[in-house]
Amino acid sequence: MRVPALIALVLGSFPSLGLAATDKPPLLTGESLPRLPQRLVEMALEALKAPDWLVSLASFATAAGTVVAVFLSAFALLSLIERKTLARAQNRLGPNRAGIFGILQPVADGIKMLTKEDIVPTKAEWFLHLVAPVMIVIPSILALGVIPYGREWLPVPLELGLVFFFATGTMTEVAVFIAGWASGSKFPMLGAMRAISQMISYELPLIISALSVVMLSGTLSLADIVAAQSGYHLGFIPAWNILTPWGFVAGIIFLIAANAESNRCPFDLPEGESEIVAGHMTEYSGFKYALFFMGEYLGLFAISGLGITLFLGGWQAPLPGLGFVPSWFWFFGKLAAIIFFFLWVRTTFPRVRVDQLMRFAWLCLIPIALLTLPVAALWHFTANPDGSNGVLSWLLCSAILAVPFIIITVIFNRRLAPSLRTYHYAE
Amino acid sequence: MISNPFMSPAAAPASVPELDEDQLLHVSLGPQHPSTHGVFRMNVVLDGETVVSLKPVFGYLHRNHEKIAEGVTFLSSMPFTDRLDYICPLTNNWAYAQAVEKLAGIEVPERAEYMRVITAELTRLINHTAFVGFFLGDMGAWGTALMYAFREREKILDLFEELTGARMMSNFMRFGGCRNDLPAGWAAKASTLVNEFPRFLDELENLIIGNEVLIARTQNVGALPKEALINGGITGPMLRAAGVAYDIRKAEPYGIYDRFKFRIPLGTTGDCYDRMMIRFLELRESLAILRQALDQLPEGQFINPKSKIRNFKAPVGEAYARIEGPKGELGFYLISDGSTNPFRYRIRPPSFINLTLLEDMCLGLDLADVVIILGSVDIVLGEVDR
Amino acid sequence: MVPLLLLSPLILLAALGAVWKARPVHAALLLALALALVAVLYLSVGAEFIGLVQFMVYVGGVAILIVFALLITRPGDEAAEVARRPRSLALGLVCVAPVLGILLYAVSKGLPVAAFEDANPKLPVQALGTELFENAVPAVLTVGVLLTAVLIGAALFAREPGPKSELPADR
Amino acid sequence: MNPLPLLLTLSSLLFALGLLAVLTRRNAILILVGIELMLNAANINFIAFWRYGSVEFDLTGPLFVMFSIAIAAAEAAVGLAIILMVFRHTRSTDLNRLDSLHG
Amino acid sequence: MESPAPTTRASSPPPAAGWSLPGIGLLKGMAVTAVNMIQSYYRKDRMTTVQYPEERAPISPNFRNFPFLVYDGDNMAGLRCTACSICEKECPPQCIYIVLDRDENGKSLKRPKVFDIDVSVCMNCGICAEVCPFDSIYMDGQYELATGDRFGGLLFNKETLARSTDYHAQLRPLEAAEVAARRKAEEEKKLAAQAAKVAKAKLEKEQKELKAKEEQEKGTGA
Repeated sequence: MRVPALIALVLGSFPSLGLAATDKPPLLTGESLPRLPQRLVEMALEALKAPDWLVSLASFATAAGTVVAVFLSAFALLSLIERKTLARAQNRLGPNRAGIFGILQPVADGIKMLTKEDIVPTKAEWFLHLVAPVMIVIPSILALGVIPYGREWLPVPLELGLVFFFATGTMTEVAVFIAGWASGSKFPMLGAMRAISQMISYELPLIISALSVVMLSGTLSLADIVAAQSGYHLGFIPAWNILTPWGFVAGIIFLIAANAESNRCPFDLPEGESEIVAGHMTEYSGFKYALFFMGEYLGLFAISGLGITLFLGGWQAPLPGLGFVPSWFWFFGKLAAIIFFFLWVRTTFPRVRVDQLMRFAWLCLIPIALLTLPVAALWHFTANPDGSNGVLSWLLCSAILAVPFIIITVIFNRRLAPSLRTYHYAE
Repeated sequence: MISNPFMSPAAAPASVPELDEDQLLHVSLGPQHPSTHGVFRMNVVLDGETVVSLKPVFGYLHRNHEKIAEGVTFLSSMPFTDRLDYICPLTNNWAYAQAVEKLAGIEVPERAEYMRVITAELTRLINHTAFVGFFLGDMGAWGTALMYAFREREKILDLFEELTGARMMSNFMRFGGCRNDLPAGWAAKASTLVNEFPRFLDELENLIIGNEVLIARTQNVGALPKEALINGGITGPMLRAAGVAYDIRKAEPYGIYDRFKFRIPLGTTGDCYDRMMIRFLELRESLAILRQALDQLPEGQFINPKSKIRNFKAPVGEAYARIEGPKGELGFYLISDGSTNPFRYRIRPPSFINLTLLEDMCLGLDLADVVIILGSVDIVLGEVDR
Repeated sequence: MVPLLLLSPLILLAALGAVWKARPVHAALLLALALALVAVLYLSVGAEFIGLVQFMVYVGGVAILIVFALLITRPGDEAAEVARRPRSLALGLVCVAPVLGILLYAVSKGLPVAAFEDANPKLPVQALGTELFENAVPAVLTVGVLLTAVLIGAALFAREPGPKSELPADR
Repeated sequence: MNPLPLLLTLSSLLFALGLLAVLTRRNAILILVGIELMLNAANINFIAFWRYGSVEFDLTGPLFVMFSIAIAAAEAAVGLAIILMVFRHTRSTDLNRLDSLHG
Repeated sequence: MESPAPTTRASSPPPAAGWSLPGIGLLKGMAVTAVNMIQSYYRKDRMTTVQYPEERAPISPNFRNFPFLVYDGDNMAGLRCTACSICEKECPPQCIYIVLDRDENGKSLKRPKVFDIDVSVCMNCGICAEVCPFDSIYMDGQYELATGDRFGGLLFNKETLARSTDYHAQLRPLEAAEVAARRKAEEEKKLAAQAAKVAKAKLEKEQKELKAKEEQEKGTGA
């Protein structure tokens, strides 16, 4: 058996990993622009009378390559924008020396990272130490593959997209643990322990809040979930999940949990630099360190993209009559907004402590996330025959969801009673 | 083994489980660590993330300051005092100048006293705002508060540059006064700054005080009973946060502090939150002092004309002078044998002494709390190690 | 068939490593690898949902839990483990060999029923869900109760006695 | 060729390896590793018979695997919790040293 | 060290409101950072950063960096320094090294043969300028002293330290004017004294001569 045929056979035996989309959109519209490279490769290979398996393999590789290229450039851009935004919020200028507005700063950073010495500590297990950064990047890229970026742009149309997303996400935990343990040092170990417990704890609210969407959409396919949020109520309110009572609460929980999953401030304990230096990345240098950063940012893109898909209507336009704008534009607009929000939070919030982090997840997020499930069911069963919901349904669902918030407010004020401090003066 | 003599019985663990030596994690925080405020090191023993023992190790920044001072003239030590607590050099200058004045019996002219008060209180503004910034930085707030604090500090440092010729290493005080007079228009600029400062304070307080994360992180963390603090010789905002009204400006008014009307803010629990709040409230009081001092600023000489610059010799004797530095009681102890150099020169550095109870504050808390508590002590390693 | 032929030795190698490696963390990581490969095997035979769930639960949950437990507890004496390995291995093989023999014999004897190349080429997730929540509701509920009990029980078991819980909760 | 025998062989070997781990390891946690391997061997069987078995349009195999995975997770959680508690008492996870009923 | 009874309650600022919603403090903080972020684009007082090589922060006339030596007139010959070594003695980090210039007889020429300042040691305190009784050493405002040679490049000698009085006048007009006036007054005083001395000597001489003459006359007369 020849090798290419073997590859084809192996690939072919993963039936519904279906590889790339097989439809043939028109070549040069704004909508299908991101698929242009894929289509060009397909057409070239077909013109060359290449075998089918090669065409589909190349088409798949190009589609994946497009996504990776787009998000790697987005990563480079974000690393600059993040520094600029943080700097502005802190009344600084930020990087502005490399190129105009510092636009070449990511290039400079990349060169610096690549030319640095690659240090492997004596006590480290060199193989696992090498594997960990790679393992961090892979799941993020895999997860990016299943998100629908536009009407025509869905790199891998997976029926089980959501489950696939969460399954790849679990790999990050293992990678972080390996990074921390294989470094053979104490700060990485502490960081890895923190990271694992945090990721496990916040994965639960993340998944549970996504479940309510799955329940009402009746599908695990991300493309179908976006499709289920099409249309506009009253002609102008988009039918996004975030604009329902349960979707609002679940969306906020998802946002918080996503923030914690991607280890960003105020949940950046695993790499809390004022406490444990850099957590699991302490003993890494050079390109391996860059890979950690890349994985982190790609993971941020992926999880924000999932949040957009689940709650913010994916690539749907926010107002009717905006159909002339390519749909992926809306996706990336929403992505930018969410990431800006994360940056904003990062400038403002101090870091929480481990026990507070855990208590927040288990006593606050998970119960509320669980509550959104029955409320979503109630929403579904109180809906009018045409699918819209009446005022009564709105009020009922909102009232139920308000209960935990009221409880939290009460507990918050009781618990924080010592914070109502008065200070005295001595003359 | 957790043994904290200051822990109240109620808070003490009912039964401490045996801790296996090989279950404990020995971590060396520092000397090169992001949040040790320089080159400070803590040998921490952790059980999980709970602190079982903490041994501070310092001396990485030791510069032999006290011994050097015995080898150089009285005046030559003045610029070295700038480098003790390099966030607030002017109060260090003042404390040293006061000690020499006490030793040699030099009178200070009225205007010089006012200038000293103004510069010292401006220094307090710098120190306390920078403290808040560093504190938030320790908590992982990405230096936002620090940058705001430094933005305002910049304005005060500009004033200092105009007055003393240097932004930080001011070397401004002289025995019997100050080195030079206020430049023309300086007092007006200072008044403007003092009037605009509350606006910045409001902003900073909005950013920080009500922040739930900060409240959760700082309240009831690192508190010690009053008695422990007093026994440990703790001074400054740390002591006042626990509710002890001890401020040398009131307890033993030096300079002309008895002329100003100001109050001492007092906390109740003495935890990290109180320590931060006390500094916020002290900022307001400092502004009040500054306003009064700038209003009353008299004309006159800025230095006692009888004081000698060259070949200064102090009479035989000894003197201890102390001031309320931004970080606590800053004292200088001098013995003179009548020559141009001090025979013995000794500093009571508030940072160093406030640090002595670090382990007692940290035991039984998390590693993350250690960083905050260290931040709340407000140390400068230049002063700790000297 | 080809993926199966490729995957089976890999799974066995990883499992062998998990059994053989003296260092506990290595064993646990190899277990994670073996379980992940089993998940890939499920994917390759068309049971994607099961494969992904396997990945989530075993790699993300069980393996991580095991690793975590290894870190919390004291690592055993590796040298002693290696030293007494020949004896324990011999004893173990004596016990395992008959079991393996019986199993392989059964496999080699062929199957009592007819087998199809493509009995169920693809797992229909929708149908699985329907099946779970219509016909298997009692079982699902039982498992739900079990999991809840486990959650609470594990939390109670693992609760740290000692200074931490004695301190005021909002210290 | 029907791949069923291949999968069954794989599962038998996996089961044997798990059993070997259970019998030879002394660390309680590593015994759990062996148990997980054995459970997975059984799961492979379920899937194999579902995929290449004799009944078409059937979901019994995957259903069982679903439950098996859920219960395995529960078993691991409880098992580890118990091991942790034992460890707190005896400072050891070595099963040979847990020879006393006295806590 | 008794804590007295609290006399006043804190009026400003309230640490936390009486009854608050969870997260309200966080939102307040976010509002502050947002305001700062936006205002940093158009409000000058929000941004204190100076883009250094292109623009420079203004230096106040009082600013001091490293010392320089002043000479009168056009060249080094007019160096005011008399190599009295007072600055060398008072310098806290002891970074000044002076050798007195002597003629072949070992007689002091009252000028430095060597005057070195190691600016990598100097800590800009300005005590040398303060103690100098001859107005010859002042603090410079020049701060761009980076050099590739860290040994020789940062050891300043007499030639590199010397600056004209014009330079001083430009750098610190007030101080320079004051010094110039004082020196001028001293100079005039000195000149006057000299003139007076000369006049006195002349007078004395004349008187002497007169006396001698008288005596001579007396003698001749006698």
